[in-house]
Parts: sequence; structure tokens; C-alpha cells
Amino acid sequence: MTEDQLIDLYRTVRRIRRVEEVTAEIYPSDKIKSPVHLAIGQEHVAAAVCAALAEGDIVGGSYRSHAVYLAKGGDLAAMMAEMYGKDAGCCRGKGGSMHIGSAAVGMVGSSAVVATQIPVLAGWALALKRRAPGRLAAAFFGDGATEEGCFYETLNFAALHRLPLLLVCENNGYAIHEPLTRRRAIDDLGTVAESLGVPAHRVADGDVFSLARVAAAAVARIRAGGGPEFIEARVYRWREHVGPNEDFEQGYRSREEAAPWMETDQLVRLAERVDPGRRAVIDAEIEAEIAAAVAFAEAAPVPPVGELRSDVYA
Amino acid sequence: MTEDQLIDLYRTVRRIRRVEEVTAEIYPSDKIKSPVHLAIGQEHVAAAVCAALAEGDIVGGSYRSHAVYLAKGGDLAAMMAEMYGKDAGCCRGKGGSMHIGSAAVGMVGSSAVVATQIPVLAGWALALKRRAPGRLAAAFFGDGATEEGCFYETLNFAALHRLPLLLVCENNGYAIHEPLTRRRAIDDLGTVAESLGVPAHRVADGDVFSLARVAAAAVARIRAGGGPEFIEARVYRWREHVGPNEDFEQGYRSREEAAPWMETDQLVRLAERVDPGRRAVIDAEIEAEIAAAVAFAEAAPVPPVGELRSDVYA
Amino acid sequence: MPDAGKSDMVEARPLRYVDALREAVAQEMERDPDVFVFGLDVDDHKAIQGSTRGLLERFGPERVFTTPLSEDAMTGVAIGAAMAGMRPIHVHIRMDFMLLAMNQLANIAAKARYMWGGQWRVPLVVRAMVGKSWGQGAQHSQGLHSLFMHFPGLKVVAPSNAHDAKGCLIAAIRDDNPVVVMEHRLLYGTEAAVPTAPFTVEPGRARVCTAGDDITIVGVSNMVQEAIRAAELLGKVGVAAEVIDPIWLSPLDIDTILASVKRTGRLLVVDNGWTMCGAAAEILAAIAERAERAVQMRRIGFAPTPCPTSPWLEAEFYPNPGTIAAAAWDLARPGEPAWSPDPEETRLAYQTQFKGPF
Amino acid sequence: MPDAGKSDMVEARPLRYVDALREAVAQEMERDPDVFVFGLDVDDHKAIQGSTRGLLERFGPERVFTTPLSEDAMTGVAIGAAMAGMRPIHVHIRMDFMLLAMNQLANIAAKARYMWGGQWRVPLVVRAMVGKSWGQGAQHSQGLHSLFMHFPGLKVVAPSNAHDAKGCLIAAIRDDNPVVVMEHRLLYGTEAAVPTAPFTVEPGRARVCTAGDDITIVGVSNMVQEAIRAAELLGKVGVAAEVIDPIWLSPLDIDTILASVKRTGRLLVVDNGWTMCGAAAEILAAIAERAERAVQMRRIGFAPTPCPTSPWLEAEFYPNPGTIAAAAWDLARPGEPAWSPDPEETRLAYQTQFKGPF
Ligand SMILES: Cc1ncc(C[n+]2csc(CCOP(=O)(O)OP(=O)(O)O)c2C)c(N)n1
Ligand SMILES: Cc1ncc(C[n+]2csc(CCOP(=O)(O)OP(=O)(O)O)c2C)c(N)n1
Ligand SMILES: [Mg+2]
Ligand SMILES: [Mg+2]
Repeated sequence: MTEDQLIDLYRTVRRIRRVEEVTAEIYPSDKIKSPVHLAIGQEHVAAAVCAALAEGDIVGGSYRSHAVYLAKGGDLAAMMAEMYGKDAGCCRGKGGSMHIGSAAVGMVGSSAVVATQIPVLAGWALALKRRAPGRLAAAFFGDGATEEGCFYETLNFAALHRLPLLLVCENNGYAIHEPLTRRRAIDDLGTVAESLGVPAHRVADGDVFSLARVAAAAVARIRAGGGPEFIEARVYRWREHVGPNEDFEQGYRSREEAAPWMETDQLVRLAERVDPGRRAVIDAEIEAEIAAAVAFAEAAPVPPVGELRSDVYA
Repeated sequence: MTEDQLIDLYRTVRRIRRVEEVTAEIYPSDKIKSPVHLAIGQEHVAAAVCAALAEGDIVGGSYRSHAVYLAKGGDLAAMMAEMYGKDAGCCRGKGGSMHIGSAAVGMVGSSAVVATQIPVLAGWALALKRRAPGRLAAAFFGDGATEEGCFYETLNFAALHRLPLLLVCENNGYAIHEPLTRRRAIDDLGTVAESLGVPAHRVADGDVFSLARVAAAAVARIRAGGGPEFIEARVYRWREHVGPNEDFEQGYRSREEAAPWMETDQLVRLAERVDPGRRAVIDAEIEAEIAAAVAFAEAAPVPPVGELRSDVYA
Repeated sequence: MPDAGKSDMVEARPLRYVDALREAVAQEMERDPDVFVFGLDVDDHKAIQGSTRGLLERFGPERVFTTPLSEDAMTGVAIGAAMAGMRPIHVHIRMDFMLLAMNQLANIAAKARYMWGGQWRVPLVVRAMVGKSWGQGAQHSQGLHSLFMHFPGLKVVAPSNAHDAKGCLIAAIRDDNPVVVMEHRLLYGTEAAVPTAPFTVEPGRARVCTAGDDITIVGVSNMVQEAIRAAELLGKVGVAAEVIDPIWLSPLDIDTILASVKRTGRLLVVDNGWTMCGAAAEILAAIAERAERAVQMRRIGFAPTPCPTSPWLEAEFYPNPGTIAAAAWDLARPGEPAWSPDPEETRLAYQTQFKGPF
Repeated sequence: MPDAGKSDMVEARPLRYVDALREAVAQEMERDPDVFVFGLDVDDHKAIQGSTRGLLERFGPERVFTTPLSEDAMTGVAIGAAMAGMRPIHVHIRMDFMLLAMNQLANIAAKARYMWGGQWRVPLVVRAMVGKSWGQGAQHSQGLHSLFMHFPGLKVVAPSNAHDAKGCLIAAIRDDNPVVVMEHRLLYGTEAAVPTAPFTVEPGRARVCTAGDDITIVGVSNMVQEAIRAAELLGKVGVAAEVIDPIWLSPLDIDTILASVKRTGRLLVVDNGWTMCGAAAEILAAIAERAERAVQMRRIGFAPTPCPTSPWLEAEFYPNPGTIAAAAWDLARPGEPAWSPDPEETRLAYQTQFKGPF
């Protein structure tokens, strides 16, 4: 990784982390009337993968997609305005946090029905293969999504057609409050992918540098026509499933379980490698951008009457 | 295999073969106004598996289920009457060939929507585990069914709950006219099952003796609480996908491809091991039973007016 | 507010809708060891907003368990277990996710008895919650009852209050057919007098909630509550509205509605769903077929758009006591100037008190 | 028998419905390289009863290909490709199998444009055939159009003749929205005059097939043909029926139906589907809301049962020219003795000539 790449990666992860922390701070004010699923603690996956992507590549994910949106270059002010339900939002106030997306940066809108964007991204991959060889589509999803039928169906189809599709599973070990062990007999998700003809890679400690390496290599192979690949990144969600808070007191998981993940906070690991002076500048830029975005969202006008009925059909 | 078992197996396979051949003969008369999906050439799978089952075990399959119905002990006259659309049919003329079933012998009705009985049989397995330990449910399906999302979803659930479920895939290499290679990147269906935690066995030549052995062993383990198992039996369909005829002239497959399977006709292999005198008696019994069943179906009364509206609700 | 119905001789106490659901299941699980509850998250500490709370502790993990994220196969599993004689209650935290289970419900559950010649029963209950407000948006808000009403072989019920929540759910559990129970998230906190002992609110009988001769208003699910408020407001301006809660949507008690419309000559159906090919279309059509006199009819429901998240847009998406009252006025007072009630008076506690997000 | 509509100045020749479908797709694939066709069995030698015949040879396997048996994911793939600017035509050999794809269609395709703030288009066509007769039974016979009509964001069309099969399919392919095209298996062999050049039958305009002042009969899909025969038989006993083909079910041209009903005062809707919350319910409701005079209305469709396989039972399951004519007579001649036509005269060639099984 070059120094520039490192700095970019730091900036991306830091930006996402801070955006979500600020979102959590605003949340109790009820100004954001949108269910937020924060990626704090696992935002480096989107950052590392998107670092390997280029303009013209397409991404898409679940309700937990702030990180993907920002890592792909999504406009922060438009995302904030979206969470505030304003007309200037990236989905004009019709999607909220769970459905963010941006055609401008190649992020398909997010879907809050688990796993449903996986085949949709495969459809993009099919179109890219035909119309823009060398480009690819990347689908981000959780461990729970791998239990839905369309996950398997899509992998089989993608392997059969050697689609330029990168499948990124952010395995945080939980679907809402249910641990993987209560949902699966076998916890190695990669073997399923391989049995369907999709090469799989597991980054068991969620290390951001390994992830960046694995993603870059997979992306290069996919661009070269090698067909789909699957990355399982083991990570940990630091906040509650939905909402701004921690939830270790609720009993379904312990702070001890989280501790090793927090100790190896990938943001800190990145920060340690960036020159402190440089970092201070970046951090300040990020704070300024966030403050401006929040101000923009607060001041933005609400959707006009009649907007309800626009865009049902093209 | 004891001699009695061998004779029973011969009788079962011979009975199914002859029933389907006679069905094919009757078919051009248009008396059977029901789409028939014949199992000729692959009927020994149901026979070998059902030989390992007992009363109280439950089976279910697809539209191609004459063999399963008969192997599980289904009444032939009721099946014939069903194909004739008569009130004495096993489904009272409401299901036809594609939906046959018999509560009396523990065969859930068949479903003509591919793969849909797989989770239904898992539900039976769940109930049997709770209410009748030692019993099991067996789902019969084709290779095409393994591409449907619910196949994977069911295997994962069955493995997780160690359900007494036997999954029997009759892999005849085609879904209608589409070969496996146009539907799957990887042709080993067992690895998928294993990746989900379901032990898998492949009988690559479809040998009836191997199948009987593999099935008996799997059934014993399942009864003992070992959880679900998957059997892939490679077989070949001798007739067209639906209807009474051969279809080698249609171009999608060749008679040469079929030849090795026909040469190792499992019915012949069984017949060779049965004393000819004994065989003649069995064969005659079968012909008599079939003739009687056809006569019964022909003579049976059509459903009474008003029957249309019965049994929509319990 | 619900009339006492079958249960007026028995001990009752105020209970929340969510607790009524839980009590129904607990009592039935106690009575019948074949009843079990499964579905995503039924056994976690949130317990489907509390509606399954305590069941795991009381009945154990064999009878109360979560599933993988596999709605299609889990529905098949429920069907199989039901055919085998058990009585599964399959829970969806949002009705929207039932779209993943349509095939099993419509192609197997609805047809199993008929297609297989009456050999089997499918005593299956599907509980499905409908979400609203706080940015739930297009995929967490759909009242999809009409999809299930369309298929012979399924039954559908949409209890609008805590009393019916208990009585309908018990009836559904005891029913030998697949029943889809539509529950509204925002009703979970509402209270009604609910009998302590088990009781049933059986299919086939709608309830007249308020009596009136000027117009018949039929509400579906939470819209019964909104229609009752609308009726109060209409009363103040001299329009007497008869509000009817069909309770069971399939089978549908059209006779009670018809009897009312015969008197009022006017019908407004208010649905928590889209109107096109919806429950409201069915009710209008069924009355139009049967009515022997001219009847003024209208239906209102979701706007013909997906549900937006922005609160300002969402406010226009749903019917509310104000729009219901205004529509009823239009029908009942043709030719007179349009009227709608003071917006302050149209606010219902169950709406304003709801704190999102889910 | 279809009026010439947009196409009366152009060269036409008799063509079968199945060939009209194929010609529509071939011409559009020729015109627009983004159009492709996929779905189970589109490229085999049976070619979806011939409706995709020759396309593989002409356009190659990148634009004409089969899929794994994975309706759910393949629908998602179609949506993604459509969002990316291609124009997929996803083919289902039976509409019943679309129940496996409900989630993608209703939760993604229908909402993609709206939920994501108008950023995307989903120019997707789903072709779905409806089966009938010869023991197809409960899972190979369902006309599920009303399910799709229910969702804003989807369009639905049900061409009843070869002319419209071509014109509607071309319109659907060129439409920037997801369109479900319902095709009837038994219509595949029927012929009509079909223009040689590409043309469209656009959403929003129903067709008056026969003129009459006594009763309006609306048919859906193949029921248009059966209603036209019924109208002929009614004509012989002095009842003048106006048969209307809505062609597009969503958006629905209710104005044309309303104008007719205003004259006739009587409406019979005949659907190839169940009536409860069905397209017929929608049409009755929409007319009941709009009609300024009393209208006698009725709807007929599938019996409220799953479809049986036995031919004797199946005969009672479907409407036919005899039952349509009898119902129309009842409406148009109240008080007079019931009448129904000679069964011999009610037989339509497209029904009797159909040789199963699929
Ligand atoms: C099809 C579907 N089923 C259930 C839900 C309810 N639900 C929302 S999030 C979630 C957990 C998903 O877990 P995972 O895929 O691991 O993603 P994570 O939240 O951990 O990022 C569930 C079950 C849903 N949204 N969609
Ligand atoms: C869900 C679904 N999709 C498509 C079809 C159409 N169809 C009928 S049989 C068949 C092939 C199934 O192949 P396989 O599972 O291998 O069974 P086989 O016919 O070879 O026994 C298909 C695609 C269907 N019936 N159901
Ligand atoms: Mg997770
Ligand atoms: Mg096969």
C-alpha cells in the first residue's frame, strides 16, 4: 500500500466513523426520523473494498450502508439531508437511511429486505460484462444474508456466467441479536461459495490491511475476466443493531466479546501509520465537512406538497 | 441384501416400470387428461430408498412421483383413477398425475412447483423428531430442484436442527431439456450439501445395489438421531420430460448418451438375480394388478357435480 | 370500545394489544402441546416487541425458536409440521417479508387440502406485523392482506384492538386451515378490555362499532380506530356514521356491511393498504353486486405510491381521521361545501405516542 | 376481430398469437441491442411453445439464454440489468412460478425508482404464460395479474389477441418501467391481422370490441374471446352486449368502461382469475365510485377453489361463453326466466382444439 493509499484509507474510515458518531449524537433529538443501522467498528470493510474500485464500478448493500455510500464517494450533505427527510436528500426524502444510494457515484440504492441486492448487483455485473468489460459490481451484505435462498441462487448463476461480481460478506456474527450458531450448522461461509464455484477468501481477524490486499487482488482477477469472488470479513458491530446506542447490557452479548475487536480498532491501526500533523489536517477537514452537512440538512427545505406522487413511474 | 429383499426390490421396480409403460400406451387415447412425467429408467431410486423406509416414515416428491407413490405402497387403482380424473382417485380427481399422494401410506401429495416439497418434508421431519423419534421424512427431487433457494435454506435448517430428513436427489442431468452444464458451474451437488452441514453420498452410476446400501445406512443413521443426509443418485430419464414418448430425435440429447444407461438397465440387473420361475409369477401378478387398475379407472364414476367446491377448507 | 361480543359474561381487564397477543399464544401453548412458535427473533430479548416475551422461558426452545433468514423454506417447514398434526405459529416482524414466502403460502398451504383430495389439514398460523412511521419506508410498511385474501384456501384476519387480537389469534390457532394474522405495529400499545380466560373471535362476524344512519364506514386493521375517531368528529357536525370492523377479511362477513349500507345508502371503506385490487375494492364490489338500491361509494387507503420515509411525505400517504371524515362528509352531504375537521382533533394517541424507529 | 387501432393504415397479415409474440421480440432485439431474453427454457427446441423460436440462432447466446431454476434471483438479475440500462425480457413458462419472484418484483422492481428518489429506471419485461386444461391443475393455471396490479410501480398488460400480443409486448419493451405481460397458453394458436412493421398498443386505452346498449361486458385476457362469443349468442336473443377489452390492466382505462356503463346501466366483468380482490373487484369498485346512476353489476371468474385437474371438475371451474351469456341475461333481463345458450354454440375453437398437456 502506498502512503497515499494509506492516507486515503485512513481518511475514508475516519470520515465514516465520525459521520456515524455524529449521527448517533443527533439521533436522540428525533430530528432524524429514520431507522439508523450504524457500521461503527466494521466501516473499514467498505473502505478497503471501495479503495480497490474505480469510477464506473457499481456497489450496493443493505440497510446498513452509510459506510458503502461514503466509501464509494457519496455526497455527505445529501446523505444527511436524506436522513432528515429533506428534498435535497440523495433519495429526495423517500428512502431514508435504510435505502441510501447515489447514481452519481455508482451506488445502487440500498434495500432493507435482507439479501435482495445480491442478485440485483449480479444483474449489474451481467450488464457490465456485456457493455463495459473490465468493470465490476460489488455487493455488500451481512452474515444473515447468506441464509436467504437468493444468495445461493445468485452465486451459482454468477459462477456459471463468470460475472464480474465481488461478493463482500461483513460477518459480524449476528443477525439482529441472533448469533450465527443459532442460524447455521457450519460457520465457514466460504465453503458454500466454493461449492457453487465461487472462489472464497476469509479475513478472520477483519484486519484492514489484509482486507485491502485481498480485495485488490480479487478485483484485479475479476476485472481480468476471472469471474465472481467471495470475501468473508469477520468483524464486530459495536453499537446496537438499529439505533445509536451500545447494547452490551441487554444480555445477548457481552462487552468481553467485543473487547478484542475494540482493542484492535482498525481506525486506530490506520491512524497510527499516518503522520500526526497530516492526520490533524484530515480530521479537521472531516469535522468541517460534517458540520456543514448537518447544517445543510437542518436548513434544507422539506419536500414540497405533491412530491409524494412523483417518480412512481419513469 | 437378503433374497426376500431382492425379490421385493425386483417386484417394486418391475411394477413401477410396467405401470408407466402401460400409462404411456394408454396416453395417446386421451383418456388420461393429465400431464405425465414418467420415471422410466430411474424408478429404482425410489424403490431402493423406500425399501429402507418403514410404515410411519413420510415421503414426498415432485410431479415425477409415480415411482415414489408406488414404492411407498400407494394403491395402484387409486393412482390410475386419479390420472383418469375420477372421484375414486387418490386425490379425488383434483390432483392428477403431478400431485399424487396418499395419506394412508405416508406420502405427502406431490408438488409441481419444483423444489417446494423439500422444506415441507423438513417440516414433517421436525414434527417427527418431536412426536415420533426414530421416524424420518424423505424428500425426492431432481437435479434442477437443487438450484432453487429453498433447497439450500432447507439443508441449512435441517443440519442446524439435526432433523431426521433424507434428501434424495435423482440427478438425471436435465431440467426439461437443459443439461446441468447450462445451469451450474460445479456439477458435484454433494459438496453444496456438505458445506451446509449435511453429509452427502453420490452413487455415480445409479447402481441399484449401491443405492440400496447407501440408503439403508443413511436411514439407520438418521433414525439414530444423526441428522439429515443427502444422496445424489446419477440416473437417466429414458422418455421425454413430460409425455409418453422417447425424444432422442429432438436434438437436445442423443441416443448414444442414453445407451450406457439403457444397457445397464437396473431392472434387468435385478431380474437377472431372481429365479425365472419366481419372476414369471411376480410379473403375472403385476400385469393382473395393472389390468384391474385400468379397468377400475375406466369404470369409476366421474366426480359428482358440487365436488368442485368441497375441501377448499377443512 | 369493542363490544363485548362472545365474552360479555366473563372476567376481563384492560390489556395492551401486544400483551393480548402474547396471552393468546401462551394460553394455547398451555392447552395444546402441538402449538409452537417460530420465526426470526421470536426468542430474543426484544421478543417481537414483547409479543413473544416469556414464552421461551415457559415452554422451552423446542417450542419457541428462531430460524435462519430463510422465509421461503421456513414457511414450507411450517406447512409440513402443520400437515403432520402440529400447530405452528410462524412470526414475521414485517408483513413485507411475506413476499418471500408467497410461493409456499399460495402454491402449497392454500392448495394442500384441495389439490390432494382432502387428505390433509394445514393448521398453520402466520403472524405478520405491519409497520408505520418513523421512516420505516417502502419495504417495512406494507399491508398485504389483499394478496392473501385473493387465494381460496387461506384465511385472513386483521384484529383492530386488543380484545380481538386475543380472540382472533386463539381462533386462528384452533382453525384447521392456514390463517394469516395481520397485526399493526402501532396498535401494539393500545388497550382494551380483554377477557382473562381463553376465548375466540370466530370468522364470519363483523362488528358494528358505532351506530349511525347517514353513512357506513368500514375500516380495516388500525383504520377502524381512525374511522371511529372520524365518526366522533362527524357526529359533531351532524353526520351519523356507522363504523364497521370486518375483523376477518377472509372469509368476509359482507352481510353485516350490506345490512348497514341498505340503511345508509353510502359506503366508505378505509384500508391500511393500497386500494387497487385491495380489500376495499373487494368490499365495494361485493356491495355493488348485492345492493338493490343506488349506493354512493368510495374507498381510501395508501396513496398509489410506495411509502416514503420523509415524515412530511408520509403524512400524505396514509388516510387519517381528518381525511376519512372529509371523505365521509363529501359522500353524506353532496352539494354542500367541503368540510374537514380541525387537524388537532384528528390526532390519535396511538399515532402520536409511537416512538420509532421500529 | 380487434379493431385496427393505431395500425389501420399499415400492412398486416394473419398471424398467430405465439408468432406475434416472437415477432415483437425479434423486431425489438433487432432495433435495440440492449434488449435480451432470458428465463428457463427460452433457448431449447420447444422455445416456450415457439414464442422464442429462432431468437437464439439470430441473436446468439449472449442475448438469448436459459437460467438455473432460480426465479427469485433471476428476477433480481433482471432488475439489476434493467437498472444498468439494458432491457431484459424475463420469461416464465407459467405465471404460477412468479410467486417465487414476488419479493423482487414488489419490494425492488416496483419501488426502485421511487424509493431511491427517481435516480433509476427499471425497463424490465416479465412475460408469464397462464395455463389451462388437460390436467394442468392448481399450480399451473393461475392468472395472478391482480397481485401485480396491486403494487404501484408495476404495469400489467393482458393481450387477448395476436394483434395486441405484438403491440403490447413492443410497448412493454419500450416502457421504462417494469411491465408484467400475462399471456394465455390457449390463445397462442389464435390468429388475428397483425401489422408487419413494429407498432405499439400503449397503456391507457381500452378497446370496445362489440357495441351494444343493453349491457357492458368487460373481459380479461382470454375471457375477452369468450365474452365476444357470449355477446354473439346474446344478440340472437335480443340482448345487445358491449364487450370491452381493457388490454392494459395497470394503468387501467376506466373511462372507456365508465362511458359504456353510463349507457347500458349494467356491468359484467369476466376474469381469468379469482374474483376476491381481483381485477374484476377493481373494475366494479372503480365504476361504483364513479357511476352517477344505479348500475347492476356482477363479476365472474375462477370458482373460489384451487383449480382441479379432472376435466369434469375443471369445466365448472372456469367461466365460459355459456355462463357469461347466462349471467349477462340475468342482469339485462331481471325478472324474466333464466336463459342460457345451447352448449354446442358455446364451444370456442381455441378451447376445443387445444391438445395438452402443456
Ligand atoms: C428478508 C428479511 N427478513 C428479515 C428481516 C429483518 N431483519 C432486518 S436486519 C436482520 C439481520 C440481518 O443480519 P445480517 O445480514 O448479518 O446483517 P447485519 O445487520 O449484521 O449487518 C433481519 C433479520 C429483513 N429486513 N428482511
Ligand atoms: C419453480 C418452478 N420453476 C419452473 C418449473 C418448470 N419446470 C417443470 S419441470 C422442470 C425441470 C425440473 O428438473 P429436475 O428438478 O431436474 O427434475 P426432473 O424433471 O429431471 O425429474 C422445470 C424447470 C416449475 N415446475 N417450477
Ligand atoms: Mg450480521
Ligand atoms: Mg433432472
